[in-house]
Amino acid sequence: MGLNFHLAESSALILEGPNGSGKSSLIRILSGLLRPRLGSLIWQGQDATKEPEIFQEHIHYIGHRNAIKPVLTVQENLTYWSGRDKDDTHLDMALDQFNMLPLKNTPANLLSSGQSRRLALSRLLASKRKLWLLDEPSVGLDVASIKLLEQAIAEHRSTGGSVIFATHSPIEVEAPTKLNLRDYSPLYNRALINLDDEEESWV
Amino acid sequence: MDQVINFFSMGNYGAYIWTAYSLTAIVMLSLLVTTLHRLRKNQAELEELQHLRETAGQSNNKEETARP
Amino acid sequence: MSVFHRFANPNRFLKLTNTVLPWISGITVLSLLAGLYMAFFTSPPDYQQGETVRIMYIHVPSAWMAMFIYSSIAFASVCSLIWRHPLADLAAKASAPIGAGFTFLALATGSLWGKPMWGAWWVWDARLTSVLILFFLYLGHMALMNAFEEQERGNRAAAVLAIVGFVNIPIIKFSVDWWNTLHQPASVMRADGPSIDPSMLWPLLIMGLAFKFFYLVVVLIRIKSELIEAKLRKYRRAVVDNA
Amino acid sequence: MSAFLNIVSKDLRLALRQRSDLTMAVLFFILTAMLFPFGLGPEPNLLARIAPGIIWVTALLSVLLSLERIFLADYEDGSLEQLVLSRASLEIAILAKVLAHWLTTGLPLILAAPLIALLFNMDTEAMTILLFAMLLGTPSLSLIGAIAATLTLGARRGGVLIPLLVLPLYIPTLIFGVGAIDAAMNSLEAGAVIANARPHLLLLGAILLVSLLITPLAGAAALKQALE
Repeated sequence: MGLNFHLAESSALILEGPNGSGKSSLIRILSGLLRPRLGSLIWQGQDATKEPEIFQEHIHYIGHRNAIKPVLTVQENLTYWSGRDKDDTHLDMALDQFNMLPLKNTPANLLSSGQSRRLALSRLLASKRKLWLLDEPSVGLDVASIKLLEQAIAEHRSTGGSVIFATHSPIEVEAPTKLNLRDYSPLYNRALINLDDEEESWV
Repeated sequence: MDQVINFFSMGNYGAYIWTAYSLTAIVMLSLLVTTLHRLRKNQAELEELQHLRETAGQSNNKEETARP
Repeated sequence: MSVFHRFANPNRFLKLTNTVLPWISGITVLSLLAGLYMAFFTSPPDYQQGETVRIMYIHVPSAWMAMFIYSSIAFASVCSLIWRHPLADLAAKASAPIGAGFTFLALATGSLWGKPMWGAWWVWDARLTSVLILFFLYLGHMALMNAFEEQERGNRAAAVLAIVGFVNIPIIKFSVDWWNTLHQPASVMRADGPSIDPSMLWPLLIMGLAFKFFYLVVVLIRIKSELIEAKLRKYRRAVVDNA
Repeated sequence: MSAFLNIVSKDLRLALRQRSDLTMAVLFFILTAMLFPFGLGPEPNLLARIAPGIIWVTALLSVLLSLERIFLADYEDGSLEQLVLSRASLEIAILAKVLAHWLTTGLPLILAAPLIALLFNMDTEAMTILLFAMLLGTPSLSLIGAIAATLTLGARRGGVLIPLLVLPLYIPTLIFGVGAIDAAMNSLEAGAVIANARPHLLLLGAILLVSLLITPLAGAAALKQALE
């Protein structure tokens, strides 16, 4: 009901909205982790609502948690999720983009929260997927690191990739589409509550 | 009288048989009673809430009154 | 899927429940009275087991119900996981305590029957052990269902557990055939027809019917209660959201 | 296949780096088993008689202790989300994690079992059967336990729930595991040892096959719903 959008190649979609308006849920639905109660996901003309596997190999999702193992080194953490060989030069390039190369052999439990976030983000570059789904990517990042992220997004789009992200702090990208979820959430839009009431729902 | 005593002694197995039957009665009755009790409680609560909602709708002041 | 949902919408379900409840309650009471009368007055004592055979009229139906309700939960769980129909979750949730109750009764009455017959309250044979496992499966199912902040997650997890635990049902059913045990083999539900005298078979069947209708009555009331609770939760949430 | 090995090697590496995880189960196993001679008295015949039961029960409890760690850390740090989204099929991933768990828990228990068998005066023939039975039985313990571990992710008091869910399902493994050794110990002729233990071992194998079939399916369903 209401919310409907599509994303072309090389574009960027920014999800905005107050706390609890459903940004994280929408990103999780788009990644296929969460099954939508209503509505559908179309990936390149194919209905993928029931089989998110169709597109999951083309996306990279980064949620609130970084999926970093504290006892492994930075490089080992990155290697594992990239599916590449540990000597692959792509890995070093990915680390370099986020200024993590000097920390390559540091155990991840010594990283600060900003460094951990950068390590999680460098996975984006190591695994080369078409669509990035980022949930609050800039949490814990300093101004310089946000710049690095913006650069990475720009480069990704220049090679035909797309990105969808939810954020509260400004991240500068060229010609973004913006979507404010405040208007679509029953929490903030009184009209939707009444609609929901009239429908006969089980739970 | 003897017949009654005979019946309850169940060939000297009365203790086992009557315990089994009363245990069954207790379990089944308590299932039924707790179920009915919960239904009554929920029904009462629902009526109360619905009543509150109606009055709240009339005074156009949902936030203040609808809080249980 | 949406057609299915609309067909079984909660109001229609409640209406249907309210019309059938008086009838099935009546059947329960009547069959229970008839069954008890026959169990105590018209059925003869067993030539081997004497009067203790009267425990059979509650023990065997309880055991039937223990397995029947578990199978129903497993079936509802499959529906819940595949079609995500909320009624299936509610039915599973409402059934579990009743099933646990009957499993307990099967064990307890069996124990009370076993003491005079075998001379022991409990023997560790295959049938008894597998029913004991069933009892713990019920408890685990109930605990898992209530272990999550979100009811829906509890429902899903419990559904998976119920399906996994279903492997136990055929083990219970056939344990008396597969292993030599003290427990006597099935005498009613067998391929070549019941091996038990009609004067005992009838009260047994009628008690079985009474127990089944009792389950139906209680489960319908519980589902009704759950539906109201869901509605209450929704209202409360609306209040929080509005604030 | 590469995804499978990748997961196994990562979990093994994690376990080796956190050595306490690795040694805890074995230490618990040995220490608990050693309590029984103190509780029951040091009479050699009695100990030999009850050794199979004690070894199996303590092994089962040791496995139980380690079940939570199969998925909980991955669930909490977000690795599980990445695993679901990664190219590998979830069923394969679960089998890989179970294999890693068995290699770090079940296998050390099997290696430690002869030590306890010696302390309890078991003869060599019974000991051989014990090892065979454990080789067939402990993988089932890891597999069945993994289902409970996935089901309780994110639950309140998940650690308490796991034993409640898992112990009833462990009972058949325990029965046939002990049965195999008992049958071996009770056989009068030397040649009959294997023949007597065979049906029990076959049933242990059947349990292993069934759990190999069920765990990936149930685990994948449970993991998906845990992340919703």
